[in-house]
Amino acid sequence: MITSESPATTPLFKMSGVSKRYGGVHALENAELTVKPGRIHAILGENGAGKSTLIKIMAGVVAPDEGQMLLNGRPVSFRSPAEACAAGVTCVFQELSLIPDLSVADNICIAAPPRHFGLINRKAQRAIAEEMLARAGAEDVHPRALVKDLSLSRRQLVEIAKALAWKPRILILDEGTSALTATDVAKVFSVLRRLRSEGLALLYISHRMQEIAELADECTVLRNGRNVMSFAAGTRSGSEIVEMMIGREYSNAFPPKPARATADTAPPPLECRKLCWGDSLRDISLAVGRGEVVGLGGLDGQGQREMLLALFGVLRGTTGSVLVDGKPVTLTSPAVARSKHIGMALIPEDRKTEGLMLEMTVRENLSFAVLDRVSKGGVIDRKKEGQLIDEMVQLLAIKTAGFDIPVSELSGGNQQKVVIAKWLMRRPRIVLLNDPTRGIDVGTKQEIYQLLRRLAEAGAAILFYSTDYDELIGCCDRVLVFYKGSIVRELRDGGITQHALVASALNVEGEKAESAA
Amino acid sequence: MKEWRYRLHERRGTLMAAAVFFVMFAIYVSNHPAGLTSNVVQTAANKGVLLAFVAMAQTLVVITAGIDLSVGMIFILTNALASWVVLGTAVETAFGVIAVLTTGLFCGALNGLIVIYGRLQPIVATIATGAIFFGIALLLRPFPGGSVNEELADLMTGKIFGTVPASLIALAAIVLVIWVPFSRSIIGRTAYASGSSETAAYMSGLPIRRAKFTAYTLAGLLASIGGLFLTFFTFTGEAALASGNAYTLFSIASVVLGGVSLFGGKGSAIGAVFGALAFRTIGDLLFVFDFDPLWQPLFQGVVLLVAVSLGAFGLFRVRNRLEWFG
Amino acid sequence: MSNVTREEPVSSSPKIARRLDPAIATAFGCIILLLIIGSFYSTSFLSPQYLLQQLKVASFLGVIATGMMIVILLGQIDLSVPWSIAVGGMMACAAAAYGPAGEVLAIPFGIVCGMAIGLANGIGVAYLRIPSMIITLATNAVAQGLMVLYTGGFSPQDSATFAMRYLATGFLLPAIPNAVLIWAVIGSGTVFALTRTTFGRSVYGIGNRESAAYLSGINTRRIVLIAFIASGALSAFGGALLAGYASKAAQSMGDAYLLPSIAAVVLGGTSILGGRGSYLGTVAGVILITLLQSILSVMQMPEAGRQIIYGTVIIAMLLLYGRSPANR
Amino acid sequence: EPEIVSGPAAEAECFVPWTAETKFFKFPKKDAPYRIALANGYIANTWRIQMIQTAKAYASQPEVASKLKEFKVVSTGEDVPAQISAINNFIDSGYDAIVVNAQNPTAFGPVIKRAKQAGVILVAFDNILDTEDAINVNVDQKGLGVLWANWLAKHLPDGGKVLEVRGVPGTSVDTDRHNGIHETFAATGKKWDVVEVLGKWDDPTAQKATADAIAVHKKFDGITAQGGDTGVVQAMIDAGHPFVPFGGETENGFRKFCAKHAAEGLKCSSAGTGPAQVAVAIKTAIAALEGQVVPQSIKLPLAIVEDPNFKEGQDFYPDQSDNFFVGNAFPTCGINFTAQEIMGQSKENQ
Ligand SMILES: Nc1ncnc2c1ncn2[C@@H]1O[C@H](COP(=O)(O)OP(=O)(O)OP(=O)(O)O)[C@@H](O)[C@H]1O
Ligand SMILES: Nc1ncnc2c1ncn2[C@@H]1O[C@H](COP(=O)(O)OP(=O)(O)OP(=O)(O)O)[C@@H](O)[C@H]1O
Ligand SMILES: [Mg+2]
Ligand SMILES: [Mg+2]
Repeated sequence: MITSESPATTPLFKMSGVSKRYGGVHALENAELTVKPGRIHAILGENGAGKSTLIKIMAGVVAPDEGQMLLNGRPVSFRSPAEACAAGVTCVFQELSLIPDLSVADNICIAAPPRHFGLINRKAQRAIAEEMLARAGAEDVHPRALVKDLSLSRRQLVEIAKALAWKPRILILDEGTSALTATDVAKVFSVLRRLRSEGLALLYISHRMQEIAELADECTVLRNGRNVMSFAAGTRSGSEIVEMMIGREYSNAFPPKPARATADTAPPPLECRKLCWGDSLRDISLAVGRGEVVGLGGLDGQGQREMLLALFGVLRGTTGSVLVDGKPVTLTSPAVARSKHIGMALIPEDRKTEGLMLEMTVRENLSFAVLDRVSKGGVIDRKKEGQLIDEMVQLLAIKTAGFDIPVSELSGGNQQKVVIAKWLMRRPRIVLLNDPTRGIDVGTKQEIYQLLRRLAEAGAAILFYSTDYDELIGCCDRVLVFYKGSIVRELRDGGITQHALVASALNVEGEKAESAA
Repeated sequence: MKEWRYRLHERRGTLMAAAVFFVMFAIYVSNHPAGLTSNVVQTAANKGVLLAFVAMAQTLVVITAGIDLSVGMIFILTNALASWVVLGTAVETAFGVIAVLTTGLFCGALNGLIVIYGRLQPIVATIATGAIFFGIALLLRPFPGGSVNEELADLMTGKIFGTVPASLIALAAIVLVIWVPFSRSIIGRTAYASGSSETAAYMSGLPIRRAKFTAYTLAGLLASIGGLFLTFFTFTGEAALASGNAYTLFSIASVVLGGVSLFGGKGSAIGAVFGALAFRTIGDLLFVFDFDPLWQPLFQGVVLLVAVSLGAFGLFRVRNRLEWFG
Repeated sequence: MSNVTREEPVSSSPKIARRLDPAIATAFGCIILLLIIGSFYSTSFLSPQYLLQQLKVASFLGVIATGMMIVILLGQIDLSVPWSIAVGGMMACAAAAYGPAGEVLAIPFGIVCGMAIGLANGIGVAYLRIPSMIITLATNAVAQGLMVLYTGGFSPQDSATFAMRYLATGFLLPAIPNAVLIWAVIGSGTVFALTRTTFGRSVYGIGNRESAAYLSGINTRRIVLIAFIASGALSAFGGALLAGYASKAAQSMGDAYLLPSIAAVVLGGTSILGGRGSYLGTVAGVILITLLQSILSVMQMPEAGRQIIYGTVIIAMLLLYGRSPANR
Repeated sequence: EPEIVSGPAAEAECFVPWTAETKFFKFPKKDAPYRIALANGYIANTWRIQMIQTAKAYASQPEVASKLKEFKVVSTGEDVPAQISAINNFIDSGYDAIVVNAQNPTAFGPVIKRAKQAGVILVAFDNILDTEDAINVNVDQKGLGVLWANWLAKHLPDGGKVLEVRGVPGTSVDTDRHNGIHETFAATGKKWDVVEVLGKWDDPTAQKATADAIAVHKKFDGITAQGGDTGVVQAMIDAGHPFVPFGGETENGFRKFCAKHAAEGLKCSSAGTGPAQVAVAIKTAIAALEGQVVPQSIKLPLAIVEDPNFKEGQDFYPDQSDNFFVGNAFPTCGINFTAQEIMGQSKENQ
């Protein structure tokens, strides 16, 4: 069926009717994808649209439930990443697959190191590593350095170099630039362009529309696991593409923001001045008022997480001051941060490692953060615990078959609700949220937005980090945009738009100013 | 950073262990009534090498983020076996040696099978196999006794050219023949990788099970080489429960002193060898300093406590407390 | 998409029949099997006298394994148990040398000494983050050194006090040895602590996910510290009871309890990685190990055979129910 | 090195040859003062600590101290190679004599060779060496078994059911005592039903094993135990087992029980040798260095106390620890420490 096409546009790889389900979630449904050599193919979609799932299937990490894949016209199915790589399909994953305790050179050649007499030839390996690092534009990374000692952006480049060592025909980058600075991004782009000219097929996933406009030859948009459309780059406007990705009006999803009382003379519940922590936080000053929802924006990894962790007492060696209700406080641990006179709560980013004890019961998880309140002299008052839990479960409409089943048996969204509920039980006055809606379905998201608003109305001060711009737009009274550990811009009310967020996140003006200086 | 700095960094644990050992040994020798004679070195070497083999064995398993609490018992079992079979003519002796090493390999492989395919936690699985190995050792040697080809034994525990202890040469040879190829092979690298991050290793398509199995099996082999040397050193076999347990525990201490992380993925058997030699020198220090005999066990305990606490200093560099939890 | 249908949220905990943990069921099954096998050798194995005797002997291991279990639930291990036992027994007896006050304070003093060892372990693990396997090994060596020094230097008194003897061998209730009562009391205390107190919840939480527990505002370091102190205290109390049982304390009295206490906990279904396990399982594990040792001893099985059977039984049982889930 | 001579030994009443065939050594005379070392293995039990205290006390007695330039003690723990290395180190450092409590009797072949070459005198005691090239200071372990069995045979003229609580399996001491018991029983021609359990010379272990055995076998007519005897009696009391004749070791606690319950049927033979054998070993080493004739293998007298002769304050000490071994004097060698003297003495030294 592909014979009639000219060689230049002959698909190298074709995927059709591919579906993948995780429990009740359709991560992919009937997905189609055609990849041609010498082209950069962008895949677009919201968080959770199924992009990563799609390329994991291509790369042999995940087995599809149905559908078929053709490589050079021949049906293939990969049982492991190694098989896919050997066939020429190599992926740079969103979660890095580097081994922290091994050197860069070891990592680059991990799967098929050069050998003589059966042993790894380190000289040859070194040569390969240097070559690949150069191709990936990371000449400054020493091949003997240990991966765990590298910064995140260097690791990304090493990951690309590692992929190149496979001599792939199809190279996939899943948000391969999300942690990179603009200069590094430019470097990677030139590398990618060169690879394109060498005839590789490139699949590129990114949330940065700008990059896609600059780089892509073709685009495919996914939404809720389905193909929306494939088209040649430049044939659709940016806003059309966003429309396709989102496919709905966002205003509906969010509760209305109340008009803010203007003159609140009381000291703000949370304020910090000149907060610094290494390179990740530089002179951060901000204040969150009663009933206010303040968003943290910007690209991922610009210091937003560190900001929340610093406030919650997790980081050592922070400088600057934090004031709660106008009084300076010293935050040395989460135990202090949650204490009565401070009343902070942090909804963590990764519920599996930071939020829940997966093997413990729903009850135990829910009451974990309020153990001090439901107990007397260290003995848990089961009745009081039960009441509180009942209330909270009602409030958040958590769907569970009972309180005494392991929380791991709940669906992801309900697990996330448990994490939130466990903190709401403390009735916190300051709520820090670290990207709480990741991997959660739309309905649950809406409930969470409403809850946020209700909390704010009840007087809480809320600091809300999200990687999803729509959420920031829909939920926040103000958004502070982070860039390289500093707040570069404050957006308020009507000023919080997709464009403003993206522009300030990339620090377009700032970069320009920097390069001009 | 300069190239040499990376080399230094890569080997920091090993170099630290070596430095600790050399300092301790220098203190020991300079206070020894006989001074630095080849006899003194030979005595220290013969004693140190035994633990060094067991510590190397432990290292292989620890690198994969496992632990082998049966190494001491494999050591004892192969000692008991060697005292029966490493005897007679050169050919018979050679077969005896092969039988001993094969037994060690087999014990290690059994651990590997149980841990990898039985999916049991290494701590408990190897406690249990350790009991079995010890039981077999007792069957072989209900009473201490037996003998060994004394020519071979003298050769292996003697001196070459009248100066260099043969046991050290043997240790170096084993490092060259087993450890170096292992650490430079794909299997060895996989062992490191799976100890460092099993998910990343899987994502990179590495043969994880094969690597772990090899690590456990080679650990058995190395422990049996230790058992063989114990036989050369003592001329007998003995199923001593206490020494079996002691060598297991000492091997863990040596591995930690040698800069190998108990969480896996980091360290080298050469470091563990120096760790073992340093650990043994702690005992030797008793000899040169005039401790009241009743204070000796306390002294050894305190030195061990201090040595293992040294590693904690890295902790104060951690700036994100979440990193405590690995 | 806004009209998401929702089930009625569950209001109160439904009475889900508590699933009997297969590990515990298997362990109790093995106990019965052992007794049946034993009864072919001699029907005395089924006599109440023998069973009570076993229960009494198991109590000592039970008390010690209780401390080990708390530490294992955290995902740690305590290798200083042998000399914590010896320290407990010896120091309790030593205190008795100091007049009537010493007699009274003997057991508490022994326990306090055990707690000191636990404190050192706890500081090492919780605050210095030294792997528990290695710090407890070192404190064990230090404790041994101290006891050798003490025995040689202080003409020690090592006879158990009346109270120790009474607790270990006396009868408060007819037919039920006090040791068993003590184990029952400590056991129910532990069950209560593990299931009904904030401490217990925190222990399981830390064993499951230390980072999540920390971020929930639990003072994880303090909990770990307390757990190690508890382990030291229980080992030392076990030592005091053993001294009472034998009427005297001796240096080597703890050697035989390290591996059995770990084995008992793990055979009872507690995960060596922490976070999972119930005390009932540990009870089963303790009885199983004690019974196995006793039956092999009475059958005059040679030591070699005992070790082999012992190891094989542990592996066989763990293969039955102790396997970690297959990954991928 | 040593000249093989014919007896008798210098202090014939102390240096008693093991058998009529025992060789006698005469080492070349060296001039005092001497450097003597004690290479101990395991240290963490009362017996060993008592032994080391005795050695120190003996070496500091004026007439002994005057002959010594240095007396050094090293305990290497349970690891045989460590002990071998310690002895090698003593040899290399030029000590004149080394006294050893060997961790394994068969493992010291290479050391013995080396000592011989260097002209160093090796004297082993307690756990002796399997060799004719070093001096062994021996306790007649088998004789002890014979003694106990004879005691039981005397009290049970028709044979009967006997509980034998053994020691640490695999050690020669355990095997010798066991063989002594069984050969003696066999020689009586009566019917003996011996139930063996392992007590490991340890009170709690022995107590547990005894309790189990009583629970299963209900009643024994006699008991013999190699160690942990206090625990064995305790187990009998706990189980309400009637008191029966008992052949056992010399622990103070055991003797206390024997004295207290003799009237109820606990007829004891308590025999053994205490930790003071180290003093005999040192004495032998000095004698050998002085060029006196000493047997290659010395037989220590057993300290025996049998029923009705248990005397308070001499054979047992009611106020003292249960743990120490009372049979600790060798009057024929002029060594007269009581155990509690040893332990008490260094308290004042501290
Ligand atoms: N291992 C898994 N188990 C359960 N659900 C999963 C799993 N992996 C993905 N999902 C679900 O499948 C859906 C698609 O996920 P996928 O990772 O492909 O999204 P994505 O488009 O890559 O999003 P992002 O832009 O955030 O990376 C999501 O709803 C996600 O929650
Ligand atoms: N772990 C490593 N990562 C990257 N390059 C390495 C590594 N080990 C060695 N090399 C490089 O490989 C080349 C030769 O390897 P070789 O095994 O001889 O190492 P080397 O430089 O002699 O260091 P070593 O001291 O480890 O042997 C050298 O250029 C060296 O820098
Ligand atoms: Mg993704
Ligand atoms: Mg080199």
